[in-house]
Formats: sequence, structure tokens, C-alpha cells
Amino acid sequence: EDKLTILGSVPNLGFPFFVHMLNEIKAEAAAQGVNLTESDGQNSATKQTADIEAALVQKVNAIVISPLDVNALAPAIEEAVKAGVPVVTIDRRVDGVEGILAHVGADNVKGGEAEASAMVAAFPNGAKIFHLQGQPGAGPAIDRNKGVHNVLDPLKDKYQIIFEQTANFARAEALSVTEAGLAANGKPDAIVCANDDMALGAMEACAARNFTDVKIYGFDALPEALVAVRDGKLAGTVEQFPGEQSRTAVRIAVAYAKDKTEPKEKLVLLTPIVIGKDNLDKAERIGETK
Amino acid sequence: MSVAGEQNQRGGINVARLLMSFGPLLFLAALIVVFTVLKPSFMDPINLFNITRQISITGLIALGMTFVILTAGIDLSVGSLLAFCGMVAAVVAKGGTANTLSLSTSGTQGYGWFAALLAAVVVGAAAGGVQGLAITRLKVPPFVVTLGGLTVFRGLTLTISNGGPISGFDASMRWFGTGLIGPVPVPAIIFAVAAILCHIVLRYTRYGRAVYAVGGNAEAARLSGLRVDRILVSVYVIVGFFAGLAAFVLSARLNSSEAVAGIGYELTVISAVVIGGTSLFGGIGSVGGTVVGAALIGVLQNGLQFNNVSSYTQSIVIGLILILAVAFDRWLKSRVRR
Amino acid sequence: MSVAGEQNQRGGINVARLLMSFGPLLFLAALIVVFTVLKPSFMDPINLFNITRQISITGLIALGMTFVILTAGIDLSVGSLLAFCGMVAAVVAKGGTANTLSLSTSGTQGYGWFAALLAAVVVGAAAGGVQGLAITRLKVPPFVVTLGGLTVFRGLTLTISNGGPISGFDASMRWFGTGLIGPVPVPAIIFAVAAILCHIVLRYTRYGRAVYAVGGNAEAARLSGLRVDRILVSVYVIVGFFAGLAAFVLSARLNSSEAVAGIGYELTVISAVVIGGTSLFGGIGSVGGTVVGAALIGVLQNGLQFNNVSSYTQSIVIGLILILAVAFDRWLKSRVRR
Amino acid sequence: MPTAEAASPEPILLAVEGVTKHFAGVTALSDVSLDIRPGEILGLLGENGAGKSTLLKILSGVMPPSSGRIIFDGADYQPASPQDAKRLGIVTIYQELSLIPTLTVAENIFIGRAPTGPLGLVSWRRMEEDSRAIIARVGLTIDPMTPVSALSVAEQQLVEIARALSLKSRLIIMDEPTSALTETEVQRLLSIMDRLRRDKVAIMFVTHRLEEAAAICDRMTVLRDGRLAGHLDRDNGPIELPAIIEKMVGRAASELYARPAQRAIAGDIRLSVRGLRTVRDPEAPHAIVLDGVDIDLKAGEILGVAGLVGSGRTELARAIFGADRIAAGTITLDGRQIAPASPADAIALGIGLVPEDRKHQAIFAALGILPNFSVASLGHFSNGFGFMAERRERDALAGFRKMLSIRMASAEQAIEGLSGGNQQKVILARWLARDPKVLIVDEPTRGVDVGAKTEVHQILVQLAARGIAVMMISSELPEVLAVSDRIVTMRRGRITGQMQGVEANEEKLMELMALDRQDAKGQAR
Ligand SMILES: Nc1ncnc2c1ncn2[C@@H]1O[C@H](COP(=O)(O)OP(=O)(O)OP(=O)(O)O)[C@@H](O)[C@H]1O
Ligand SMILES: Nc1ncnc2c1ncn2[C@@H]1O[C@H](COP(=O)(O)OP(=O)(O)OP(=O)(O)O)[C@@H](O)[C@H]1O
Ligand SMILES: [Mg+2]
Ligand SMILES: [Mg+2]
Repeated sequence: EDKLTILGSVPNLGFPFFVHMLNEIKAEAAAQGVNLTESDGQNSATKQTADIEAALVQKVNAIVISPLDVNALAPAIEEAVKAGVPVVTIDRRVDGVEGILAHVGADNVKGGEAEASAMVAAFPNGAKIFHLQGQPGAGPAIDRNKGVHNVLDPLKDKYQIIFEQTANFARAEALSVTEAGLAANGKPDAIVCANDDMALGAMEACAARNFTDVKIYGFDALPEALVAVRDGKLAGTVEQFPGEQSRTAVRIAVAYAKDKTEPKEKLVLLTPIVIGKDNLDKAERIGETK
Repeated sequence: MSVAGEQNQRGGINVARLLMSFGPLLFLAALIVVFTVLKPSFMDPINLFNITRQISITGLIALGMTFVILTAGIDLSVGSLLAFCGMVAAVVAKGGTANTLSLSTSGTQGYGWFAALLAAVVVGAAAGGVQGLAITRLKVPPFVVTLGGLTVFRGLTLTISNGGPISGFDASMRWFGTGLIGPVPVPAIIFAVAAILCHIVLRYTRYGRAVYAVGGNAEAARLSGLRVDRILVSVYVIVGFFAGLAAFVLSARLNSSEAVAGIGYELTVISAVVIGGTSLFGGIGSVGGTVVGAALIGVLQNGLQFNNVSSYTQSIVIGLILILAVAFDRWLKSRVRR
Repeated sequence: MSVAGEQNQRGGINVARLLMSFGPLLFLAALIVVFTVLKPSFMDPINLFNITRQISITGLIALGMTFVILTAGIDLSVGSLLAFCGMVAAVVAKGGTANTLSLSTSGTQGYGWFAALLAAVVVGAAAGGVQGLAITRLKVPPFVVTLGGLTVFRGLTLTISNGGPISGFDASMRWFGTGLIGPVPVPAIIFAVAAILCHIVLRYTRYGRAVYAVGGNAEAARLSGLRVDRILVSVYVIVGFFAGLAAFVLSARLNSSEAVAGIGYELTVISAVVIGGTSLFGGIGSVGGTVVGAALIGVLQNGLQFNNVSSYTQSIVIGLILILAVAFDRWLKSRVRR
Repeated sequence: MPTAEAASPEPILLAVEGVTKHFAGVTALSDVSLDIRPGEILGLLGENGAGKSTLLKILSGVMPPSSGRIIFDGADYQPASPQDAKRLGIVTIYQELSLIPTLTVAENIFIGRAPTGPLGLVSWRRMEEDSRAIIARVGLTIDPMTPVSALSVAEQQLVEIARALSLKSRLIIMDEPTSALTETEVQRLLSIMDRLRRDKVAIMFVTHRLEEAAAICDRMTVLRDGRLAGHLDRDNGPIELPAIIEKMVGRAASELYARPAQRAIAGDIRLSVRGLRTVRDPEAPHAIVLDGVDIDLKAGEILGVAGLVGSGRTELARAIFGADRIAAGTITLDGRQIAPASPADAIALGIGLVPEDRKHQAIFAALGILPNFSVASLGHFSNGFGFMAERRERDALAGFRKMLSIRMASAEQAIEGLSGGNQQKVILARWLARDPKVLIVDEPTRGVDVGAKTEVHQILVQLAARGIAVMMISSELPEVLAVSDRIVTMRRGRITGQMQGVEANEEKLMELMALDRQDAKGQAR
């Protein structure tokens, strides 16, 4: 068969966020009538690199990738470019590699900023804040943390982070970390979390202490979090439109692979927004919550 | 082989013996004192109950792991098995994988907490049994079989859940994770009851004696008429059962079963058992030790978070203290012996 | 204890002996055949060289781990130590932690690849030595010490890098990760040379034989006049050295040192060693086996990816095949002995 | 073989002065002094737990004394490790075998000093050739590239002796080197020792076989309960066994080693074995294969089984006990054919086995005496709900402790803290507690002192008197002769002869044990 084949690679299919991303890639590939080779980085830069290398041997026609780590994946992407395979990156942008066809993304730093800003807007008079960070050293954890601090550090006097701990992006850890934080510091005004899983864990911890008025912010706009936002249990979650990113990326890659159509823009940036109770309809996956 | 250094020397002076078996306990007490001095609210009952609730999940698995390690075995699959059983429990509780995202219960569709609990422990025990059979029949070392299990069960979990969580259980199920009896969290009570039962089984039953014998010298056990293979299979069934029970409690507590649950738990659980004085070479150890080991880890984590120690520093401190706790235990034992 | 089943039986018929030691190799060959039939381009030299490059990182560490496991020890810290050494190498190569994010080299500031390599292996060996001393002096079991090390080294890595990666090395350093000699990737050559050296050391030097003796029965080795403690420390130095070397190659390959590098490597590495026939009870095993074990894992991962097997299914298949490979080896050995 | 009368006595090589050693709660040695000169064989004798091994371990650097002084070659001697002792030429054969099971015989012999070729690399060829010559000295003809784990206990003992002899030594310490050996090997060892004596090597020799000691030793030092009980010197005439025994046990011992009266055997045939064959076990490829063994065992009789090392006695015991697979043949118990597939089956049928390799096959080293004692009778000592009836268990142990005079501190004490003889008694108690129909004992008095040995013999006789059929495998002919009602001999997996105990003597047995005719398939009914 002479159908085109593209590689769709995401960092870690253990997390629903990337499952959604790959599902969207799959759907769009089917819509475009191309074959898809799937790759799961399994949270390891070497695994994702190996997947790209294997794909190059198989002579895929294009690569759509959300790199686990923009630096560590750069050499593999460079290799692909050198081999003449068009590469479109999603979500995380790889600098310093010449010849990447396009990048479609929503910056995690911007997302972190949006999240913190939403919190600030909710507490015009200042607030005591818990901050739950992601897995230490992981790219999105670093960027989201940076975004949050970009906004809050200049406002230190009014917005104090009184408790800042990692919960490794995991719900169970977020629950016990928040429990410890509540016991040590009492009730905060807001809890800012680097992903929805941690937000949902923090939510359980607060519920157990009957601290139902703590405003908890998540990140990723997973359906489960959207439900919680709808029910008023979470204050908000950051939407980066991963589905839209993925579909756009596939379209760009396939267009180029078919007949060398250059993309209109090399850089498609979707602005992350914070989904609250009032703008739930803007959430990409609101349909899945029924 | 190098069991000599770890022998459970008894028969010395009684005070010495007592002290000796309390090495980890003394260390735990010291930690609690330090944390209380640093921040007196550490001793706040709420926080103490938090700790008991937090250690109950890994603690439950550690009880089962004690049986396994007493036979000189090991089970690396417990973290994945926890996720798997949790997912099974969720599917049963929700009556399928559809409608998995609602945080509130789906009402009439599911089969209720009892069926979910049953499913979790049965699946856990069965999975453990299969691994036990692979160990005894195929003669593949426990390390390899359960390392394979670690990967397989994670894959199965992701497959049935398609990577996502299943959330929203009814109040009766959630009670097992979040409820209180008096001031005491239900998970802590479950853990305590399980620990007492395990202690009784290991210390006072014929089966417990057999477990120690198999771990102490498998060949001598066989020649003494023990059905070594059956006993080996049984300990993996037990640890699987506890992984299932822990999974149920965890799901109830989080109101959600996640595919990524329990990653890395095997090391925490094994740490708890080993810090508690159980020898990885088998034949030596106790449930009491495991409980203390689990408590030590829990107190350490909670205490450091309580003092808002940076997560990088936490890693360093936790690693060092694990080593020191065991070193202290060894030192105490060697002192008492002379 | 149950060494009997794993004994390195010699003195039987030669053909049998030969066959027997090839259990994992036969299994590997079968896997390669299957993958080639499924997709002939699997045998494309580029793909084969890809595989060799991919296994070289964990393979290097597995060489060192072979020494450790031969003494009946274990090292769980290798993944974290890899990250730590990689970060140290990066700091040396870049001349500090500033200017760490540029992907292009920072030119004159750093100290060059040789200093980076040296720093990585020295730090790795020293870290291994410290762990070895903790094991021998404090009498804390290797499992506990290196579990502590796993946490401590990760914390140190995060501390020096402040969580972020350090990227952008000069071409001379990158050559060690991405270069080719003829058609052969440099990492593969480094791995091959190291494997040959390790084989010679273990098989043909007094030191190597002493490692086997200590693992076979530490007490008897001591009574026979071997300096058991020194030998134990030395094997942890060796595995640390290899973690450092692997870290350097990995950093060179990825053009970046990450704080999250190497998570979970300990299990992959130990798998490679154990699949290769080295007994976790010590005293039995070989470097050749480890190389085959590493290759088996590499081929399996690559082959499944090559056939676009879904990642969940990959987990399941890999876990099962690990178990089957070892079971096959055991079965073959028991058949051949009759 | 008395020493050539030395004109001027050699200077003292090693002197022990007032050495004391305490363990937790136990004083193993208390103010012990002795000395030894080059070219002298000093016997170190004493009951189980007298402190012999402890003293030897102190001398070989395994453990330091609690107090006291040792002088070697005129200088203060404080070895920190076995290497230190080795460097001075003090070589030790330990009571608990200290070979490395995973390594080959050759490597064990050359441990730490493998011959090297060019580039300093180990020369496997030379190692193999040299070690073949070394083991030949003690009469071993096995392939030196065999892993030690495949050897029988006796062969391992010989390898250890060979290794010690191949080291340059001034003092050789031998802790019960003969306990696993049969007469032939013992004689060979004794003659080697005699040769070493002439080469001015000093030897300290521990054995519970007093005839050996009397035959070879120039002097003897006797320990009792960790204290010096006296010295015996051949210069004042030959050393008589009763004198040794009196010093060892502290009382005149007239009836020791007396042959119990032969009892008329009235019982029916309890155990009957016909045409028993085994196959080569892949796990133990060198083991003897039984080649059509027929044997009958009557209720109330003690059947002695004699044979040289490797005659297949242990294999016979294990086959009956269900520990090894049977290829052909039938076993009948009380007229019913049985086919035990595992030791558990055999035990359920009323068969018990005290294995020959105590350390690896019988004891749970780190566990207490109580669980060691009751492990084979967990059903008996537990109630219907599976709970241990600890009171009953302890009472039973206390009974056996008295009956077998087991020296122990408490039921919780780890069994590895007991002396070898007392460990053996605990193992015997393990089986007595089951009250078996058939009890097979394989080398039941290995490492057991003379007093306890008699006790064990009496226990066996008592058991037989209660109607138990006892099969006793022993490499010590005096023991076989002392207790057996009937004796069969084996060689190469076959029965080569049988006789009534009263008719037997050492010469007749030796002849049958060495019998090598293919048609020697003697019937033993
Ligand atoms: N490691 C130890 N810990 C505690 N007690 C010990 C230890 N080793 C020996 N003992 C005790 O010291 C005493 C002397 O033991 P030792 O092994 O020296 O006796 P022995 O004379 O060699 O006896 P046997 O003839 O049975 O070998 C015994 O009471 C024994 O229980
Ligand atoms: N010709 C031989 N070649 C190799 N090994 C032999 C030979 N003859 C005997 N053996 C050894 O003898 C052992 C079998 O002896 P077995 O234990 O069956 O007899 P035994 O009469 O009980 O002797 P032992 O006194 O050693 O217990 C085997 O383990 C084997 O190593
Ligand atoms: Mg002794
Ligand atoms: Mg025998």
C-alpha cells in the first residue's frame, strides 16, 4: 500500500493528558487517510529517541511529536530533519534545531502565568497560597512552576506562598501532601497545582477537613477536572487545547508530506486560558463529561 | 549466606533483648521528638491521624510483603498490582468503564462497595497466585517474575482504563477511605486490624511457623515434610490480597482509581519491611517491625513536608535517614550481643 | 540458599554445557527471527546499529552491576547516580551552572570533554565507594544503602541543577554519543570494549575470581583469607564508575543532562544481568550473559516499537517475555543436565 | 607410631596463656592454656560444647579472645583476620566446611592464589592440572573442574584437607576433619599427618573418635565446659581411652562404647524395598545411582548400613524418604505398597529421616530451638484451628531436653549457638516427637562427642525396643557394630552383603564393603 505513514509520539501514555493528545492525532490521521505509527515515550527521553530512530529506519513520511524534554529530544529531531523527514512539534517547542517544519503549542510558562493570574484575580486583596509542583526536573513541571512564580514573585507581599511542595503530578501524593500542609499551616485561601490530578487530590484533602471554600486551581482541563469545576469543587483549570494542537500539527505534517505544502505559519501558538464555571463551554473536552 | 550478621540472637539478658528489638522504634521516637521540637503542632491529633491514614496504604501491602520476604522472596509487582486491582474495583463499583469521569456516584449502575472490595482482593490474590506458580513451577526467581509482573499489570491497567482514571464512587465505598470511627480514620483501623491478624498468624499459627522455616532453610523445610512450594505460592497470594485491599482503600480515599497509581510503591513497601528488621535472606523478621518501619517512613515524609522542607532536600534527608535507621538498628544489636 | 538449582554445572558433556550457557542467546536469536519475519526491515543495518546504541547506556551500567550481583549484592541507586554524574559532567563541560539552557556550546567557558568524562567517572566511582563503605562498615544491607542512595543522588542532582536540564555541549563531547566509527556508533564501541575488559577481569584475574568467591560464600571466602570487605567495596566502585561512564555517553548523545534521567534504570539494568543468567544469590554468572540480557531487552523494545504495537500491549508483552526467557533458560539447563 | 625420640625438645611454636572467651550469656572458654611444638600432633579433646572449636577459631583469627595471651614463634600473636594467621603459616580446616559451593574444586584449592600465566592472567589449565595432583594426595579422583556443590560431604571434607595440605604451613589446625570420612580415608589422612610431623609441622587435631586420637597424637589436651581438664602425654606410656574419657566427662566411664545386648528380633517386616533404582538427578549429576536395591527392615530392629564413601547409602535413604525420584522398584510399608512422592508423603506414612548434612539439610540456623524442634510435627503441636499449642510444644521439648541431655540456654536460643552435638540431638528430638514407624538416621553421631554418642546409641536402641524400625547409616564401623542387630553393606549402589550383628566384625564388613563383583547383588532379607 502506498498510503503515507506518519509517526505520532507523545511523552507518556500513563497520563490521560497525553492519551487524549494521541487519540486526537489518531483521529486526524484517520481523517487525512494516512497510517499512523504510535509512540509512547514512557517518560524516558531515551525511549522516545529510540522510537524516532526506529521510525526513521521505517522511513515514515512525517513526524508529529510532543517531546518529553525539549533539550534531550533535540538530537533525535535533528536526525530526522537531516534524514529529510518533516517534523512538527506539539506543545513543547524545541529551540536550536534548524529545519523543523512547524511548531503548534501553548507555552507551559504562559499556562502557569494564566493559572496564577486567575488566582490573583479571584483574590484582589491578597491570599495565602499552597503551591503543589509537578515531578521535580520534568519539563512541564519546570515551566509551569516558572509561570506561577513569574506572576506571584513580584506580588510577594500580598500573595504569599506559605507551603510549596512537589506531589509528583500524582493524586495520592497530592492528597497526603495537602493534608500535611493543612495540618501545619491551617486553611489557605487558594491551592495552585501544576496539574489536574494534584488539584483533585488537594480537593479531597480539603473536603475531608470541610474546607470547601478553598479555591483550587488545576492544569490540563481534563474532563474529570471540568466536572469538578462545573460542580464548584475546583476553581479553575488551564486549557491548552491539546486536541486542537494535535489536529493542527497532523494537518500541517500531512499537507507537507503529500505535496510539500509549506504551512502558512511556522509557529502556531494557542493562548492558554483558564476554564472556570462561567466559560466551561470553551473547554475542549467538555463533551466528554456527559 | 550472610545471614550470620542478621541473626535473631535470643536468649541473652532480657533487657538487652528488649532494647534490641526496639532499635527502629527508638529511632522512630527520636524522629517524633525532633519534629515536635521543630514545630509543636506536629503532635496535633489531626496530623497524627493524617500520618496513620497515609501509612495505611503502603502499610497494608508491607504486611503482605513481610510474608514474602520472610520466605527470602520479593515482590516488585505490588505497585502495579495496586493500580490494577484499583481499576478492577472501580469498574465493578461503577458497573463498567463507561461514565467513568463523574466525580459523584453514578447511582444505580454499579455493583456496590462490597462487590468492588471482593473483586479487588480476589483479583489481587489470584494475580499473586499466578506469580507464585510461575516462581515455583517454572523455577524463575521471584525478582524476575515480579519484575515481569510489574510491567504486565501496569500494561493491563492502562488497557482496561485506556490510560484514564475512573472516578466517583458512592458514599458507602468512600467511607472506607475517608470515614472516621470516633476520631480514628477508617484506613488506619483497617491497617491496625490487619496488622494484628498478621502478627497472630505469623507468631501463633502453624502456618506462620512454616513460613519462617521455609525462609530459614528451604531444603531443610522440605526434608521436614513441609510443602514448600505451596507455602511459597501462598505468600504471594497473601501479598496480592493485601495489594487488592490497599487498592480498594486508596480508591475509596481518592474517590478515583488511576492508571498511574502506585508507581514506585514497591520500594517504599520493601523499605518499610526491611527497616523493620526483616532480613531479605528470609527467616528473620516480624510484623511489629514492619509496622514500625512503615510508621518511620510516614513520619519522616510528613514531618519534612510539615516543615516545608524543599523537595530536593527532602529526598536527600529521607535517603540518609533510611540508611541511618538501619545502621542504628545493626549497631544496637551488635552492642547488645557482646 | 537455593543455589543448587542455579549452579554453574561443569564437567558434563561439552555440547550440553555449551547449549546450556546459550539459553538466553537462543531466546534472543528466536526473537530476532520473529521480528525479521514480521518486518524484514528490522534487519536493516541502521536499525541494528540503532539497537546497539540504545542498549549501550543501560548495558554499560549492567556490566558494573554484574560485579555487584556476583557478590550477592545489589545496587538500586544506579539510575539516580547516572543523573547525578551526568549533571556533574555537564557542569564541568559548560564551566558552571549558568548559561545552561543554550543548545549550542558555550564556547570557551567549559573545561572540555575530557574533564567532563573524568568528573563523571570519578564522581560515580566515589559515590559507589561511599555506598560500599556504608555496606561493609555500617553493616547495612546493600538493598537498603543503595535504596537510600537512589533518593539521595536524585536530590543532589536536582539541587545542583535546580531542577532544570543543562544542555549544549561542544562537538568533541557530542561525538561520544552521536559519532560513528565506520558504520558503528561510538557508544556501541565503548560498550563492546568495556564488555571485553570486564570479561577478562572476571574470568582471568585473581580479583575476578575473588569476586565469584565472595558471592559464592562470603564467610568461606573470609576464612580462606580473602579481604571480603575490600572486594565488596570495590564492586560498588566499579558499578559507580560505569554509571558515570554511561552518564557521560548519555549526556553526549542527548546533548543535555537532565535531572530526571535514569529513572527506573535500576530495574532494566538488573533485568539484563539476571536474564543473562547471573544469580541474585551471588557466585554464578558472566559478562557474556549480561550482554545477551541487555541485547534481549533492547531487541524486544525496538522490535515491538518497530511493529507499531501499542504501548500498553508492549508493557504486557515485555513483562511476559522477560519471565519466559528466564524460564526457558532454566528449563534448558534442567534438560541438558539429565 | 611413636615419635622419634627427640634428643633436644623443639622450642615451643605456639603457646596459649589463660585465654577466655565470652559470648552473649555463655562463657565458651575460661582460662585455657596449652602449647605445641614443631613436629608435634596435639589432640584437642572434649565433649560437645567444651570449647574446642572456639579455641581454634581464636587461633586462626576468626574471632578475638575476650582475654588472655597467645604467643606464636616467640612473639605476641593477635590475628585480626584469617589472612593474618595464614601469613604466619597457620592453616585451618574448619569444622563447618568452608568451601565455596559455586566454584570448582580447583578454584577452591587455589582460592586467592590462582596460578597466573603471561600478563598476570589466571591460567585455568595449570590450575586444573595442579589441583588434580593436589587432590590425588588425599585419594580423590574426581574432576577438579567439578563445582563443589556437586560433591558429597565426604568429598568436600577431602578437598578441604587437600587444600590445607597444599599450603605452606607451620601449624595446621584440624577441627574434626575425619567426621565425614570412612576408615580408608581416615587411615590415609593419619599417614599424611605422620609425614607432616616428620617435616616438623605442628598439628592440632580435634576428633570425637578417640581411637584415632590415641593412634596419632603425641599429646592431648582435654577441655571440659570451657576449662582445661588436663593434659595427657604419650611420654608417660600409651594413652588409654578410658583415661581420656574420664578427663572429658569428669567421671569414670566404664560402660561407654559397650555394645548393647543383641536383642532377638521378633517383629514383622515393616519396610520392604525391592529392585529400587534411581535415575541421575540433573541437580546432582555425580550422585550414586541405585542399581536394584533389595532390603527388608523389621519392626524393632536396628539395621546398620555400612559402606565406603559414595556407596549410595544416602541415596537409598533419600529414595525411601521420597526426597529423590525413584525410577523403578517397590517400597512396602507394613504390607502396603507405598510410593512417597515427597518427604511430606513419607512423613505422613510414618517415615523419618535425620539427614547427613546437618547444616544444609536439617537445621534452621537463625531460628530458635523450639521451632527447629517442632517443624516436622506442626500438626501434632497445633490445635484444630491451626494455632500452635505452645505449652504442649515446650513441654515436649523439655522432655527431650532431659531425655537426650541437650545443653541449651532456652527454647528461644538460636540453634546455631549450640555445639554440633547438641544440634544433632535437637534434630533427633524433632523426629522422636513424631514417634515414627521407620526412622532412618544418616550419620547420626557425626560430630557428636563420646558421651553423647553413647546416649544417641541408647536412644536408638530404646526406639527399636518400642517397635520402631531403625535404619542407621554410619561410616564409623565401631558404631555400626555397637548398635546394629543386623548389618548390610553397600557398594556402588548395590547391596553387597549382610550379616547378623553378633557375627560381624570390622574385617568381615570391610571385605564386603570393598566387594566389587558385578554379581555381588546380595540379597538382604
Ligand atoms: N557464635 C556463638 N554465639 C554464642 N555461643 C556460642 C557461639 N559459638 C559457640 N558458642 C558456645 O560456646 C560453647 C563452645 O562451643 P564450641 O563450638 O567451641 O564447642 P566444641 O567443643 O567445638 O563442640 P563440638 O564438639 O560439638 O564441635 C558452646 O556452649 C556454644 O554454645
Ligand atoms: N566414581 C565416582 N565418581 C564421582 N563421584 C563419586 C564416585 N563415587 C562416589 N562419588 C561421590 O559419592 C557421593 C554419593 O555417595 P552417597 O552419599 O550416595 O553414598 P554414601 O555411602 O552415603 O556416602 P557418604 O559417606 O558420602 O554419605 C556422590 O555425591 C559422589 O560425589
Ligand atoms: Mg566444634
Ligand atoms: Mg552418606
